[in-house]
Amino acid sequence: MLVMNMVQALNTALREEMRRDPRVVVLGEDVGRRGGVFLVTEGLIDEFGEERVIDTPLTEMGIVGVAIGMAMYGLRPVAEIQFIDFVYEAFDQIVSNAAKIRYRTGGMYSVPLVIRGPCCGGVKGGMHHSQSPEAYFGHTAGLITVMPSGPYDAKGLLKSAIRAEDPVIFLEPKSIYRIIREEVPEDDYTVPLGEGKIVREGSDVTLVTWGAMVHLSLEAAKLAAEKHGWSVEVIDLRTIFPFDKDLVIESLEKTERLVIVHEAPKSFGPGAEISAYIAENAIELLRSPIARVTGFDTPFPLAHEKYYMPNIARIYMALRKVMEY
Amino acid sequence: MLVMNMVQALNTALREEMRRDPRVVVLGEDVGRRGGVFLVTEGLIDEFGEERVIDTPLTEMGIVGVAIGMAMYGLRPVAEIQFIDFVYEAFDQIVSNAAKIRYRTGGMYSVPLVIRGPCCGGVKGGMHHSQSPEAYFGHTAGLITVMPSGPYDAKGLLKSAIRAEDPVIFLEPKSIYRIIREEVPEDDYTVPLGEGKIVREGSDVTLVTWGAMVHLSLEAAKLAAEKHGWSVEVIDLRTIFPFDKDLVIESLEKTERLVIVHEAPKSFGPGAEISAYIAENAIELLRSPIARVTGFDTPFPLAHEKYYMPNIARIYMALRKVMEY
Amino acid sequence: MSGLGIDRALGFYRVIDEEGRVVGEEPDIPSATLIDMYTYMVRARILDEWLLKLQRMGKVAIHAPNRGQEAAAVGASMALRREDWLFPSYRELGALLVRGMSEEEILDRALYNADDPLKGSDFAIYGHRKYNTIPAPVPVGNQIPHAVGAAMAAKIMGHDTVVMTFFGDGATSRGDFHAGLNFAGVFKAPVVFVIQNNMWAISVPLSRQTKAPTLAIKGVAYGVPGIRVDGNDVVAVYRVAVEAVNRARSGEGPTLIEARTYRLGPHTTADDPSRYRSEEEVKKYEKYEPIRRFRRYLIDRGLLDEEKDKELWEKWGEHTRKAIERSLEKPPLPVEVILEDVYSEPPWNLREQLRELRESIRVMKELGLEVE
Amino acid sequence: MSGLGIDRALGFYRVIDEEGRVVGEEPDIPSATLIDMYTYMVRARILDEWLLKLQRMGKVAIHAPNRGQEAAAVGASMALRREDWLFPSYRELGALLVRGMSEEEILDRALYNADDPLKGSDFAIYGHRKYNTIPAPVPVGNQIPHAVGAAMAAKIMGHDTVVMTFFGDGATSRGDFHAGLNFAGVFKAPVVFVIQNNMWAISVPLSRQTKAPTLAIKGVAYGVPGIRVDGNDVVAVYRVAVEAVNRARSGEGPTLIEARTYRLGPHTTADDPSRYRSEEEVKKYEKYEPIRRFRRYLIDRGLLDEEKDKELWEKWGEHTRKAIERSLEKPPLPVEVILEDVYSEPPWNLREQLRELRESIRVMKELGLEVE
Ligand SMILES: Cc1ncc(C[n+]2csc(CCOP(=O)(O)OP(=O)(O)O)c2C)c(N)n1
Ligand SMILES: Cc1ncc(C[n+]2csc(CCOP(=O)(O)OP(=O)(O)O)c2C)c(N)n1
Ligand SMILES: [Mg+2]
Ligand SMILES: [Mg+2]
Repeated sequence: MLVMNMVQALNTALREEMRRDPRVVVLGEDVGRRGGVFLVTEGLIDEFGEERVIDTPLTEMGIVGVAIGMAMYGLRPVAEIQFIDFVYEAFDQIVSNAAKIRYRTGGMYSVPLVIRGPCCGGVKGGMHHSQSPEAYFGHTAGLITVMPSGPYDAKGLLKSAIRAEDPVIFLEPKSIYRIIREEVPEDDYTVPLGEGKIVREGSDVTLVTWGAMVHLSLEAAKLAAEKHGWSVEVIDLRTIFPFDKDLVIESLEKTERLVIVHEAPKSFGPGAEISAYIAENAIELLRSPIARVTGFDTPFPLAHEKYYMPNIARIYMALRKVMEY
Repeated sequence: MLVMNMVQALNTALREEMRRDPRVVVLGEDVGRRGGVFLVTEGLIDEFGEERVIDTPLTEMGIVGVAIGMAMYGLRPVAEIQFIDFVYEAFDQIVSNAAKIRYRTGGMYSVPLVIRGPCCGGVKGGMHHSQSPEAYFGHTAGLITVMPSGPYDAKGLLKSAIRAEDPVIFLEPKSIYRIIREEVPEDDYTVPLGEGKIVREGSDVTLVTWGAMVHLSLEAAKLAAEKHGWSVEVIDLRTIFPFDKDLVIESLEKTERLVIVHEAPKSFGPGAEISAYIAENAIELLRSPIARVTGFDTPFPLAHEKYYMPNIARIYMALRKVMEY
Repeated sequence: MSGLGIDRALGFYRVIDEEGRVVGEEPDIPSATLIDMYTYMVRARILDEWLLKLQRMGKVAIHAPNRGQEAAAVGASMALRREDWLFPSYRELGALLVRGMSEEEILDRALYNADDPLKGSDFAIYGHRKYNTIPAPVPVGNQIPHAVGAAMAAKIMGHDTVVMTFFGDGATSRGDFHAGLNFAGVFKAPVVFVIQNNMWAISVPLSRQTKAPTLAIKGVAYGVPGIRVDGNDVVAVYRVAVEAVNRARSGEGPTLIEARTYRLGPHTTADDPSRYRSEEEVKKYEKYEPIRRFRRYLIDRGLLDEEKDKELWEKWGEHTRKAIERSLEKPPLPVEVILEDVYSEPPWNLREQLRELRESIRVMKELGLEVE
Repeated sequence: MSGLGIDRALGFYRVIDEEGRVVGEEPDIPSATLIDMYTYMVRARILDEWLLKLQRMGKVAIHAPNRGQEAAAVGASMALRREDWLFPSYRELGALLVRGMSEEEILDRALYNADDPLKGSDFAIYGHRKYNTIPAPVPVGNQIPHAVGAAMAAKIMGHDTVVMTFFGDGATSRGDFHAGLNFAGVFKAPVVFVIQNNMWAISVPLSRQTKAPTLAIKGVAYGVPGIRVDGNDVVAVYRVAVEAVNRARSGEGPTLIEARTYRLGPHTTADDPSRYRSEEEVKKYEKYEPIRRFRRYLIDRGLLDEEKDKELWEKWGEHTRKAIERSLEKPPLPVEVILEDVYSEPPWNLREQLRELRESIRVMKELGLEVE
């Protein structure tokens, strides 16, 4: 098995899927010779040529709109948004079309499209290179929204996304593109969409999170264990919608306490749904409030991003709140 | 006092504000001679001329993008989106600019802009003439999102929106444009942003809702009272974000039960935030799950919309769930 | 300069004038094709009028009248092969018929009865996979990049499919138009863009939509040849479309056709055009109405006479009435369709919501509430 | 045809060639203005090089080098009056200086220290209300409709303000460009669009951006006159911009200027251009570099000599170094700024979150966690 970082794992997934299935094409700004600004598509143009690795004009609306037409016709496009913060020009095409074409056509047409791009903060990217927009997509019926937290999942989830019959928004936390290295099997494997994963077992409190926050949450869990002996179960949701509600509920049956950690702003954020789902369907399990640790309700700042994003202190505060309730 | 419907109330608010403040201009598709497809801007072009009542080319991105520049320069534009379902082409301009310009410029520039348009279902409008997108806006820091449920509030809230120093998304439930008539003062009054209103007092369960669902919820409350003697307190939130959390909490202190009703799809929907806020800050008040009655997680259908939208049966089911828990 | 194709983009190509007289050379189109064109236009007109009536009767949610624009829809779409793909807008009944949809199929859709292939998802949109005709998105212009993407895909897959898309003058202002045309130019996509320039976008006249001298000239901004044609002259539209389809099929790339026409009716059944345009203007354009003028041409050429014409109208009138009867008799869609086709497989949230829907129907009955 | 202005949109207007020789008639621009132009370009170059160094030193988050593009930014913005509004992009240091920003103000911003007027909100953007120069949105092209809206507002309010906006060749593909140009054309907005066509959008060459023969010709699609100019010839850019600003101010509407230039450096400090373009290409364009050629012209005209030139570079080099020293010494922004300026007044959620932020700082200390 090779040890890879997430960029390499994603690159491998694309390469393998493009070899396996001639319908898979990649398109976006700078995905060709440049290999993408983070090099996720590096080298693909050499192997698959300009017809399947397509440098596009600078319009996200065009990239997604055209990719939708490609998918309807029979290709399996993977559209790169250079930074996911720029996806909003394509929002109409995503919400009004990618998400709705199957429904609109009574199931006659589908849009097997992956829209992928780097998301989230932690690299001093400022307000337009740091966003976590998963709540917008989670609220859009017809989409599947995914965010891996490491190389192994990244490869397996991207393969599932490419093979899915429905549009998938694939968010890649850029702050961990290169710093987490893992063994990644060279053979073909997939990680199923819709399944979360317990990344640390625990019995006192369930911490639900995803993306780069998984690693921070694990650190906070360790700290809580060391300092107070609290046993924190950390769930990496992986698929943000439809999320693995059973895994969360099973965990809560044991822990009876819930903390949700995400980078996106708090209000109307992705954590709200997880909280509301539990408050609607399993409130009897809870013995304390559901705490959220999130980005603040502001644009993502360049200055002091470590204070803006969830950090260990803030996660610790939330754990303390639910444990000492 | 005159008795008016909501269209007339909105028209009056625009007219009065345009008379009061020469900086107020109206722009959008068909807002001039046509008076808007629902006649909300009827007659304004006759009084204020083509310079202040501006028929635009067919691009929501352009309407909002240009209106932002107008607002930065010193006007108070009111941009009409013909149906709010078409706002998504403007999403980049709204999320990346209207909402962020104050922050981006360290407070040097602001965007006193109102984006208004008909929303929501109930008129057999199908998937692109029926949507309730308030969650997208609620999740966008920098915006204020409003939805009135009747003529009086419509006039007062629109005036507040026009006078606000921040961008306001003003959603008008088109199914009640003409069917609800109320006394509307002829003088200048405003309804403050951020304040909800108890529209029916009760002691057993708090029902939080807004827009056209207020009226349906009142019917359901009546039914519940008649059938079971349950006393349902109905709160019309009016401002969806920042919502009147104090009013909700005060009500829950009395009722200890919460039902949220909205037309928007459920998952990651606006009700999730209200639920999550309570589960985080006032869970001890609750004696039963927080129930949500919402649009289903699908595009808005043309067929059978009465079953898609919350209806009395579904609200009743939720009340029963929390009362019989 | 001619490399930019500016002359044709500023011109106004016509073959048959408003009196039915040939301008320039006689069209070398087989008589049967000419009669087909006429027949499709007649069928479209009959159906259009019925949809208006059905809307007034409350059977159809909304209808966007085609009156006056039949030539553009029929002429352009007749240039396609069956395997080609069409992305229409919402005002091309004629094109749907050309593609092979029957009146009944269109009516099942308009009435969203149990046979509606789109399962009641939206109003005023039509199409079917078996005719490679894609139901339009209602947001104006959304289909333009889809058409380009489909054309690019066909090229990548080595098919010789050509893709055509229709849209209105208003749609040229949308970002989708800009993105679609630009991609088509850059990637030489085998796609034909047909603007139905009917002079109005609801109440917004062309002069408020753009200051460009024509819409066809917009192709210059994308390296896409533009051709302006009399959109009420079915033969002119057909010829230009054949040329564009051939260009596309032979790998020479996209063409932008501006079919200059006029919407004689209201924007939709919900519109009141007297608010924004004069009766005189409409009267003026009535004289360019495409069916009458083409009929005159066919009669002058001896391909049709008053008698045959009357029979044609009667035949398709009867055909359409019968289709309506059948469509009206069909049962409504089952309620549960509203939860179908969101994903290839319903995830847990939709399964939960299906239970909620079923329960709500039971409770409605229990409460004695009106069921639709 | 000349009504469409096609000749100038396809042309390539220049006054001074790459050897510093006058092409056509001698510019009738006051000597002091010419020296100002040169000085701004020199200052921009010095600052640009320092920002690169500061980025490498880890003091500046990212920098988009201006090298090779100074003439377009300086020449165009010098056509504005102080009361006019400028919406720059992220590659116009020269224009910021022309507008009156000092090196120190720009550096405070780049270093986001306590004096940063944008309070650390984003990187690589500059501007200040007191100079009517609006900090750019990072999403490419977003500012284009803002500029048009501001120009429309000025017109509505009866001001004779002209608005100018800069953007790149890549930006012409965005919906914002389409919407902005179209509105400007329809409403005759007093706005001047300046495309810095530097031939690349990161790694995407112009030929992949559009198949239009030039970018200026895109104006035809909007009824906006387009002018193509040698963007490395500061005098040519200035003259064309003066003409456009005058047109705008006198109510004749917008102009689209394509300043054809070349980005000699990487896209940003995060880019590696060797992946997508050859050294030879860059070398070829080095010879069109705008400062050297303008210097040669000024020396030939006797407005400058080697000695004075050296002094100029030294003076502004020293000026800039001092500004850097001062900027680097300033304290960082207080942490709480991250919660400011979201609304005119913070609503309850931000007040709650401010408490959370303060508490988190306390807890960090309590836990002995590293504080930034
Ligand atoms: C994005 C969007 N905005 C607004 C509308 C509402 N609307 C429906 S049709 C129409 C005018 C379209 O004009 P045009 O493109 O010229 O087509 P026509 O109706 O004249 O055939 C408008 C504004 C819409 N459907 N989509
Ligand atoms: C909407 C959007 N998409 C992508 C990017 C990432 N990006 C930053 S600059 C750039 C290229 C811009 O090219 P151009 O407009 O020619 O300006 P230049 O950098 O050459 O000055 C890209 C793709 C962005 N900032 N905004
Ligand atoms: Mg039209
Ligand atoms: Mg460029």
